Amino acid sequence: MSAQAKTVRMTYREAMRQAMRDALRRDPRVFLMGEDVGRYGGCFAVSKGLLEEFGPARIRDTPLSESAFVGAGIGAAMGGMRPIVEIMTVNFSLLALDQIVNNAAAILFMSGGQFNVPLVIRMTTGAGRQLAAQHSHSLEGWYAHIPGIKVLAPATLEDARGMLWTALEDPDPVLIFEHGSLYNMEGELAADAGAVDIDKAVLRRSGSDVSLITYGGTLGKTLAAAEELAGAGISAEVVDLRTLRPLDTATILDSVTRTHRAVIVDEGWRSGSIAAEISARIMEGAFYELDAPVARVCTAEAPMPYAKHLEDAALPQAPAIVECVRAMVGNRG
Amino acid sequence: MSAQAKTVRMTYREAMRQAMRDALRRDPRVFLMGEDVGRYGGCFAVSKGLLEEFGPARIRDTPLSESAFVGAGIGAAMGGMRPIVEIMTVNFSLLALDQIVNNAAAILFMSGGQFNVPLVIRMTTGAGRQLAAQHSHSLEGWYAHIPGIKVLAPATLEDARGMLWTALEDPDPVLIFEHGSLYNMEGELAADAGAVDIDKAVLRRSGSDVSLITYGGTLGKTLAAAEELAGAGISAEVVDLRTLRPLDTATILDSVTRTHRAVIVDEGWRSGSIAAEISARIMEGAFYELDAPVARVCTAEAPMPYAKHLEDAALPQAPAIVECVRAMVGNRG
Amino acid sequence: MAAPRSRADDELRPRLKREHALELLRQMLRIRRLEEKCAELYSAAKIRGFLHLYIGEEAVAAGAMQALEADDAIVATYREHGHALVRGIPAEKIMAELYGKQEGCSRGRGGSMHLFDAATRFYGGNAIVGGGLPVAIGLALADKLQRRARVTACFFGEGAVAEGEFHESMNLAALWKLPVLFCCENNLYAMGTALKRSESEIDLCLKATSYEMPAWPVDGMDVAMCEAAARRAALAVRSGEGPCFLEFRTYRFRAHSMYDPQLYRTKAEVEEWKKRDPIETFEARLKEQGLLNDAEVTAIEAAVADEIAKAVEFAEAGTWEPVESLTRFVYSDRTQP
Amino acid sequence: MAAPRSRADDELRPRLKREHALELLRQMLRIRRLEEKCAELYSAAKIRGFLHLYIGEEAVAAGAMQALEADDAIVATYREHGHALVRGIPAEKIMAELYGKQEGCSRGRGGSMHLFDAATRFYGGNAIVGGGLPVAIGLALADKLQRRARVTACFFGEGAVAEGEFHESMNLAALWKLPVLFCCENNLYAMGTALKRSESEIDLCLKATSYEMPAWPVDGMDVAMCEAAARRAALAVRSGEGPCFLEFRTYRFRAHSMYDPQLYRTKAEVEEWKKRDPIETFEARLKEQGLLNDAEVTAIEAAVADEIAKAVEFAEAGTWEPVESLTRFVYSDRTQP
Ligand SMILES: Cc1ncc(C[n+]2csc(CCOP(=O)(O)OP(=O)(O)O)c2C)c(N)n1
Ligand SMILES: Cc1ncc(C[n+]2csc(CCOP(=O)(O)OP(=O)(O)O)c2C)c(N)n1
Ligand SMILES: [Mg+2]
Ligand SMILES: [Mg+2]
Repeated sequence: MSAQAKTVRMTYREAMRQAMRDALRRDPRVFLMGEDVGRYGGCFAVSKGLLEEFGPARIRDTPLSESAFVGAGIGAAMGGMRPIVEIMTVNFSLLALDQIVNNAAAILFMSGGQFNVPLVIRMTTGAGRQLAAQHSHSLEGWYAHIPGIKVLAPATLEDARGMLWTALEDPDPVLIFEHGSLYNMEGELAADAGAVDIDKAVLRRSGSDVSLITYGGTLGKTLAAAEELAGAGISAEVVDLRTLRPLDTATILDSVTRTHRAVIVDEGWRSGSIAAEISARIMEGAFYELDAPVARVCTAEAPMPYAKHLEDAALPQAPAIVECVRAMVGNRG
Repeated sequence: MSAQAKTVRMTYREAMRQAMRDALRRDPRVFLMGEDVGRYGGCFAVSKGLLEEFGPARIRDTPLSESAFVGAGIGAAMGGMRPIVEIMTVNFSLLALDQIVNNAAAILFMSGGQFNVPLVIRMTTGAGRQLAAQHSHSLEGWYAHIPGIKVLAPATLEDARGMLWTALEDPDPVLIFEHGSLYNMEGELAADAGAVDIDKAVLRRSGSDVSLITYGGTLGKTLAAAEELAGAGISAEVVDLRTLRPLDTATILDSVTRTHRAVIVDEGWRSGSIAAEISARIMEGAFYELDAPVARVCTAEAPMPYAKHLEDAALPQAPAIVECVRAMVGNRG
Repeated sequence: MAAPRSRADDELRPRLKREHALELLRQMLRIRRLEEKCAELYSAAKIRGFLHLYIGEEAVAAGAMQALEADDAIVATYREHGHALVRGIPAEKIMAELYGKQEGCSRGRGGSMHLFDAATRFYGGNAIVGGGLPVAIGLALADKLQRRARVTACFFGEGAVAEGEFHESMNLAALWKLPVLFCCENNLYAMGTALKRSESEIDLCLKATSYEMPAWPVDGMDVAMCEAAARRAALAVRSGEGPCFLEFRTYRFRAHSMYDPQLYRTKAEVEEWKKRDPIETFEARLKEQGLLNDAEVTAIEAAVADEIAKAVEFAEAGTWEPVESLTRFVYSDRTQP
Repeated sequence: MAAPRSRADDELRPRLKREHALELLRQMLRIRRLEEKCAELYSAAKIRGFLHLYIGEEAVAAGAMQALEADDAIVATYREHGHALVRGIPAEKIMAELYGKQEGCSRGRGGSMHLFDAATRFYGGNAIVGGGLPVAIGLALADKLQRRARVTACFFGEGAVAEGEFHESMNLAALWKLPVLFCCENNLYAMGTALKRSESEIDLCLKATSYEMPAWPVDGMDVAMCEAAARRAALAVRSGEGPCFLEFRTYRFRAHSMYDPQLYRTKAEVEEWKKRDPIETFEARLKEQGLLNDAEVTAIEAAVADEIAKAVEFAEAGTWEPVESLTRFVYSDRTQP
């Protein structure tokens, strides 16, 4: 965005809301459906005000029936609508997983290309607010295992504002994971911000000693770590994956080929994480470029504890990233 | 097993059935519950005859209510029983995933160690029988992402016979994945076969040029590939993981440290597979031992097609393993 | 209690026009003969995977489908050959699908359990029990939001009633007054599990009542009754009164799928039900009423046999999708709108 | 329709013994004062995460819990402070849990939504709506299989009725005649969603009827009624007649959780319900009947205040679990049987 461009200050939450408002105004086929998206104003206030503007037919409060209303989104999409289904948090999406895996992701293929499912599912993900074991999952990397769906993780205002647009134009099901800790993040956004591509990872910071690869809720911590590393004379590049399925392998390999080292930062549990997939892809595509084994900074493999100090210890934090990189690169300070 | 030991000939299905019969006789707290385990004799005839021997209180046919009967297994386990819950196939387990992730895997932790869940869940997994997109998943590697559960994949008669025993003695939830293509596999089993450990991967074949790492339904194909490679002068070691969570990293690294090369064979979809996790662990633990990047032979990233030739093409097959190893090792023949 | 059985049902039977009666008979015969052929082809290993036959239940699909218009939608289960055929998917495309050929209605990717057809708005073929219901809700929601007076007919077995998704869907449909026609095919068994072993309350219409949804039981062995009930229900649904639930009481004459020793029921029970064979009884009734003669039956049978033979020929002549296109349609071709 | 309201309910009220009446009042007050303190501590950032208060609904837990024996089991939701407290988890262990201290009843790992206690067979504290029901079924199944005449009481909000798991569990319990006491706390809202916007049929007892399960509504603002209904139901459940469903009609006076502008209901509606405050009305009635005087109220309040103050002290003095044990109890310690 050019320095002259007019910007407005807003939160990630507002950017997301604007994106929805925009979509609802632009396309009469778009509607929003989910628990408490209407009268309550959205569990995290993302959809606040939309009911008043668009009415209950298009801002539909649902009963607590995750499987049915996600499935209804699939059917409505096939019936010519462009539904945005909000699942309050990723934890509850487990109740709708059959619909996502066995219908949304499979119908186009099973039907030999006859029926596509232009459905967008939004959900909050992640920990950090002491919500304990059943409300703190980061399963976006897990979802990225499923062929047939796309998985987005907007980490910036631009992406919060723009990814929904692109997702709604996609003929196939797209899942958008919004990290709960981002909603209050404030920043400047181009007044005319609109659709963004969802195919490319981007460098949020350039560097030459190590590639820090991350997405979503851990981007901020990773950037903080890079800043601290810079102070110690280590130049870290930060790759924001943005889309977890399909992964932009080219950008990852390109970065690693330049830095020769990589650390993946991921709020998912370590074993079977998207971080493992990225490590494997670097193994397969840039093995001979590596000066050191790729490392991962992930969440401890435990259900999330309630107590703050334990939750903090369980999650990837900037100091752990810094330490991991220092061990890999050697002290330069 | 010593050469003198008395053996009996049986199928994997019978070994599994004997394991259940044995458990039911040994421990009055054990019962079996699932769809059609009783009167129908089990969808894959595994539980045939058990209803007659143990009666309907212990061999419980359930309604089509995956979430409720899996959850009931959790409750019954906490109530002092040792339930074996059968989910007909892994595909239907998606309907019970909330119970597995948010209750079975989390209650011990959430309760601060007060309530453990000694539950065993058995399910059929895998493709190869033209059952198409909704009945052909291999999600055991995906389940291995969840802390709090253990994930077993018996690939041999011994393990089919013995893993259930050990699983039932485990204080925590254990998921056993039985590949559908194995039920008819016949072989010799020690007449007194019993419990086996579930902590260790094992070498099913020793070799020095490359480690082929696999488990469950692809063990046979991998052994066939190793045999073919032997003919071409390439000595392949075959590691059967047996347990996917927790992974026996030591055995994997030990093998790779000797062979300096590894190919992981896994019926899961490639991205986010357990194969990725293994690749990442080798990266982290044996990077400097590697003569070549670790490779993966996985299932094509698509819902499973019905047509036989397409299904065959989608799945990992012995020729693809051979080709992958040849490319890595170079031709020796 | 369930809505009282309407008199209209009984009154309709004698009023069946001759051509229409023959058409119903023909449709049932098409299903029966197609599936008999399928069983044969399964033994010959031409068809693989799971194959669930509808034999014995033909009256339900043949009757209910009469109530649907061309732009209505259908969602069905893995036991859907009959629905697909009566709905209008050509027998040859169905047979080619069962062969796994790319000329099949799902390009050979779906097989028996996943017949799809955009032309007739046939949305599968779902192999997850209960999995089709939420999708049907959504199709109906799209119609409601777009103010189209269409019906979405959703077929499922009585086994699905135990699934949570059934209840969530029933509630959502009734709450939002969606134009869904729930067609429960109660054949008394879910694989080997008798209804009384899977439901504490076996009057399934009571489930609908607990959602304030109109519901009534239908004799699923009587094609005229099936049609009448479906017409009545579809009329209500189409006119915006909200969803309806029909419980078709029927029976499957064959195994659940191809391997099934049927230990869970007696031969005598099956024989008892076979006396109510929907095709034989209907034929007999039509003859009794002088609406049908032997020559006509022979002619219909011949035409059906011909159709099936051609379908098999078509499937045999079909081609295999190139392996190179294996991952096509995981996502839409970018050319797609 | 729902089972007719029993006369026993109305007859019981006057027969309340004085000590018992005071005990009921005391239990309700314990909940109220504990939670008022929680709200305060939340503002002071001593308690974090989600905090769901039960204020207004105290009669349900206080009343229903009277029907349970020491070896019965309880499964509850994230709104479970009241149930935990009346069941017998010491206030100090609850408060320490809310603080996240290792002296808490779940070692500080569960927090407000996950109170657990083996000693009182309190199986949580489940934060997935509907997620506790299958577990309750299983606990009851274990009792049935082991021929123990125990009851498992399962508490959940009316919002759970829309979840598939509710229906699967109701059916399973009724089908297998399991000793489960389903306690539906109908406070009319699930977060911001009014019952009439989430259920097509709002008479919740009809849901139970569709499983052939006895069910009746209870005035959830009247602690004596709550007790009476629970006793009657628990008696039936314990004697092996199978599950019972109680719909407690109640109201939450506070926000759903701590942040909630309550746009979905009017102040007037809340005020109307507050006139039926279960504590105030019960106190007034007891006084009217001469069973209670001001001095006694003061004494009870003082004792409760003391208990709560001690609980806060205990929590404040509590310690943090060492970070090193973060992954402990992901799996059982191997020493465990
Ligand atoms: C969720 C789920 N669980 C289990 C199965 C396995 N299964 C396939 S068909 C069937 C029986 C279904 O019975 P019903 O719904 O009555 O239909 P019918 O086969 O009698 O037509 C079962 C258990 C499945 N396909 N989906
Ligand atoms: C499966 C699931 N979906 C959504 C939520 C988010 N949520 C938490 S409480 C709640 C409302 C539940 O209402 P109700 O069951 O009536 O209980 P109440 O809070 O009124 O006691 C919702 C939607 C959840 N916890 N679980
Ligand atoms: Mg059936
Ligand atoms: Mg409520």
